[in-house]
Amino acid sequence: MKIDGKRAIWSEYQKDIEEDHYFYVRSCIRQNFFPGSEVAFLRIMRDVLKKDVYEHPCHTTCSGIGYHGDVVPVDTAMTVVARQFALMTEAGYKNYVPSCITSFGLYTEILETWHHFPEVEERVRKHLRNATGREFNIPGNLAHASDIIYKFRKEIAAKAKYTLVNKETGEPLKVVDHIGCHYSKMFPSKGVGGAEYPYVLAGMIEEWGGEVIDYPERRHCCGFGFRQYLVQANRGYSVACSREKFESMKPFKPDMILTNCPGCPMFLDRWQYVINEMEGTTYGQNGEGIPVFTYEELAGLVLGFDPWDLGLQMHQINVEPLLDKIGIEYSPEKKFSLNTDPAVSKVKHFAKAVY
Amino acid sequence: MENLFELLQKDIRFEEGLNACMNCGVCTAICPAAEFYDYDPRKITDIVQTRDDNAIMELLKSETIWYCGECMSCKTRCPRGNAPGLIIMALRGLSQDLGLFTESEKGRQQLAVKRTVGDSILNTGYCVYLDGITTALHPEQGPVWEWVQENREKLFERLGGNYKGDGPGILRKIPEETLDELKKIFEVTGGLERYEKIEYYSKLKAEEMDLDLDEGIDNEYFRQIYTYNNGCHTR
Amino acid sequence: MNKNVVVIGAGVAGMEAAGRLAIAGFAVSLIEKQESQGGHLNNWHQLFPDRRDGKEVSEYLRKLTQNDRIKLHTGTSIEKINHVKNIYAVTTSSGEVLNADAVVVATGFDLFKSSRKEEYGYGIYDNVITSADLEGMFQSGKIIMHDGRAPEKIGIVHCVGSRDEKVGNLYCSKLCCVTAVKQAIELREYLPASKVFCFYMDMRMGGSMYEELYREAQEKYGISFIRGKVSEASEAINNKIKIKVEDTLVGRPLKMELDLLVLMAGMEMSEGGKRIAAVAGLKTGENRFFAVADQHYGSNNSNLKGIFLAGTCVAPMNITETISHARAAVSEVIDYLNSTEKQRNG
Amino acid sequence: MDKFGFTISKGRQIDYDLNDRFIAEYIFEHEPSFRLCIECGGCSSTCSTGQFTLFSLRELHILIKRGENDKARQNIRKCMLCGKCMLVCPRGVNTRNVVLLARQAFQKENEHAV
Repeated sequence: MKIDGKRAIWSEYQKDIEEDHYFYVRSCIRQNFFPGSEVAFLRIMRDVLKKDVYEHPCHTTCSGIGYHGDVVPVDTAMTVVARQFALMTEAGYKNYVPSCITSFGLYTEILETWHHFPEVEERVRKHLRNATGREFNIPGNLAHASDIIYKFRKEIAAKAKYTLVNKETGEPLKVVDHIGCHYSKMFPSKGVGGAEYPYVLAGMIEEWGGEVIDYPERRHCCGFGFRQYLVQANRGYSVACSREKFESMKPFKPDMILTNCPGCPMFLDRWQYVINEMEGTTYGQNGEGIPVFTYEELAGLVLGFDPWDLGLQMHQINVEPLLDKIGIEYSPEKKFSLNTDPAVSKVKHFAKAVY
Repeated sequence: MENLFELLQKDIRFEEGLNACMNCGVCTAICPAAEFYDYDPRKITDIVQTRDDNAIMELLKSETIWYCGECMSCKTRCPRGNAPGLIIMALRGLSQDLGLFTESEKGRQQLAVKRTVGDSILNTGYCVYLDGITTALHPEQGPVWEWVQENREKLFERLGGNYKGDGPGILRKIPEETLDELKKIFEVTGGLERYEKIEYYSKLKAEEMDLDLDEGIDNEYFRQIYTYNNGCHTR
Repeated sequence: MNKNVVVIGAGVAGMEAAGRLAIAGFAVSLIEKQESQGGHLNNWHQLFPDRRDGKEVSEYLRKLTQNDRIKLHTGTSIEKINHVKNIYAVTTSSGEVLNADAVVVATGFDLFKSSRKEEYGYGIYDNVITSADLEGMFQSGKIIMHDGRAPEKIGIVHCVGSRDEKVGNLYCSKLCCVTAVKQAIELREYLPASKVFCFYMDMRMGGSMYEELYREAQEKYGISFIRGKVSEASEAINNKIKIKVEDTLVGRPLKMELDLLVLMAGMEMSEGGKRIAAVAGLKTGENRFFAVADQHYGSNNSNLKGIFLAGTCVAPMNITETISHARAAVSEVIDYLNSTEKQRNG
Repeated sequence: MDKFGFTISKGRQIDYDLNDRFIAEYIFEHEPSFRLCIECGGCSSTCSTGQFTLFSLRELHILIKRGENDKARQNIRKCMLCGKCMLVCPRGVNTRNVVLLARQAFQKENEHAV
């Protein structure tokens, strides 16, 4: 592997990401499965980086899962998205930041469609007017939340308490990155690093001291496939896709998997449990599976946030062996504690605060 | 009456997705679904570009159009700039609008998607919402999810969520006025009509199959489509 | 006739044109930006379809251009081309101004930069090489993988940079299919224990004796042909290359691990040609090669009177076609100079 | 598994490296013209069996070459050995003999197994 070849490609796919004043929209899946990640995003942006991030109480799902589950027609999805843009416009923001990759893909697809077919945009404007009386501006900048963390990866590194290094051996941790399909496969130029060698997560790993592992099925889908997971009868496909990835990454002995999509970390985490139950196979070096992280969880960890404030207790795969490997301090007995700890006050105000 | 190809052409995704296919197979080679299903996006693209209405009719009734996972890996690679994934979305839309989706085992599952994700959008403002993600429907979520579900109020409080609360934040309650706006959007853009068609044709099919189908997910037809797999989807 | 002609580019087309113009009695300035003449031919070991040594053709061209009427300017590029009446003033990088009654542009082609097909990992994965790299290996007599060992299982990918909207090249480069077949045969000769697979979309064996070579590749050398465009290559932990392709004639995806993957790079308008187009005001066509006045009977004529086109600067061509095209350009130059002479006299 | 309501799907890719191509090798050895196929489909378009069933002689040839022996075995008896395919083959492949040899090879395999 020649890293210079990758660097040449990475340098060709840099995207404009704004410095400040973001309109943040949440992800359906992440709110349910990774609430700590969205809290961590706001803590990092507001407390650590002192940025202005606004969340509108009346924003909704973008309808993306319904759209890709094919029950929501394209005009409906476009108009739901147009309403989100209207909220942004009304709040006086221009920089749109979705937490979800499927949303990011849908927003990108819609903006591209409107660009090529202005009559579709006009039709959607009419729909929105008829349904809600709202008007909207197209975002000046569209960046996924992982793009934002990527942009500030050096600032985060400068304030980091930990690095992605095995504290016993001093070796960098081997990190596998998994990019959500809808991040850049549809529109390679919209993703940091493009579609074939996305750099958005690799950049964080490099900056925070880890070693990026490239394995043959790196680009393969986790297997969500919307209806392929949503309906139980189809889940054999979904788990088989993840299994293919685990088998392919196995010889590289990864310490962890880093993701930027809502579904992928959940599937890559849960399918390890299911494969173990069904076939008895355990992936990973410690006999306890390969821990899977979101980029905010990882950023939070290197910044020294408490692992249980980040919601790592909601993972099926135990994260403790990895925390020990890095040397991250944590309290084992607090993992499943539900008590309102002083720590909670740190995170609690992010539930409601609109800055 | 318009032919099926013309109906497909009305879908903007079909227009974006189909230029001209030279059957190179680059899409099928990379397609996760082609690996696990008897599915070949190349062939589907080739069939629709023939404009053969009989062949398109077969597709609309087939299992094959329901195998795609919409990851869009095909679009990255196609040397002719096609997007078989978008073509599939147009075919699925038309299959539902014409009531042909109930002809196939995989197509019938659309009612399950509608009654879970589809209804969740209008009822909660989220595609999926904690209370609906039960371990009964999702046993693969594992023991950790049982713990999450059992302790969800305290856990989300502890993690800084706003479960069912007012104002912004994680899993907040979406205001009634907002849900009304969503419903209105679905009404004027054909979203509700799509939902109604899925319900209508599924009811017909349920009668034909002699399965009980009433509201919600606790009925024979829902259970059947949600769990049944004839095991013949891989060649 | 005491006329001067400037020929730009001393590859196959430029050398042939210069040689023929000199024989016809013109004074020729042959300009080449590289340090030596010969163009891509210098890098080619054996030629298709008859497998003759490329040096033999080079030798023919070298002899042809050894003519007192030809002045060769190597290491020289063109800065400006000004047109005054019937004279072209060609300014070279050495500051010289050459007055020409006619100009022949023979700037040739560049090989497609295979790293642009990112999914094949050229420049990233150690054992992915191009057809040109392989030709270099044939010249050195050492066909080896990154670790110095001989490969046993080799894949050849057709249409890299051709017939591909993703890289902006809609056209067929025409010669990669036969190059693939030729190189596959050579690989089997150098490495008799090896297995060679060609991944193709269509076998475009349109030249004289090409189809026969294809047949020989199957019959005598046991080379496997699989119809499908390779979708991606990746590197396994043992440095082998894994590929994904659809075996389209069965309709199923196929995966395979290879020791070496060879990319058949297509042909593109050369960077030098683009520069000449800009400084001379020559038009280029949809495929970025020089636009010809008429596809059927004016393929040597540009949009400018007195500037003629020869060889692969107008479209992909093999050596036979390039030489014929260059001779046709010479014939056009002669007609043109005769007619301008008549006008002046008349 | 009952616990989850589904099993893990099996892949249907042709895994070239795992496949055994002994049938193909046997045919190459005894009928070298087998190498000459250009997969034009002339044989399957004229094939009597192919007119009435899903049998494709062209596909059968490829399956054998890829080592997809199980798939080939399922179809090898469908050919009626009429030989019309030989008349149309532009490369002069002895297609009929290819089928006969494939059957022989499968037969030998069975004997070995016994």
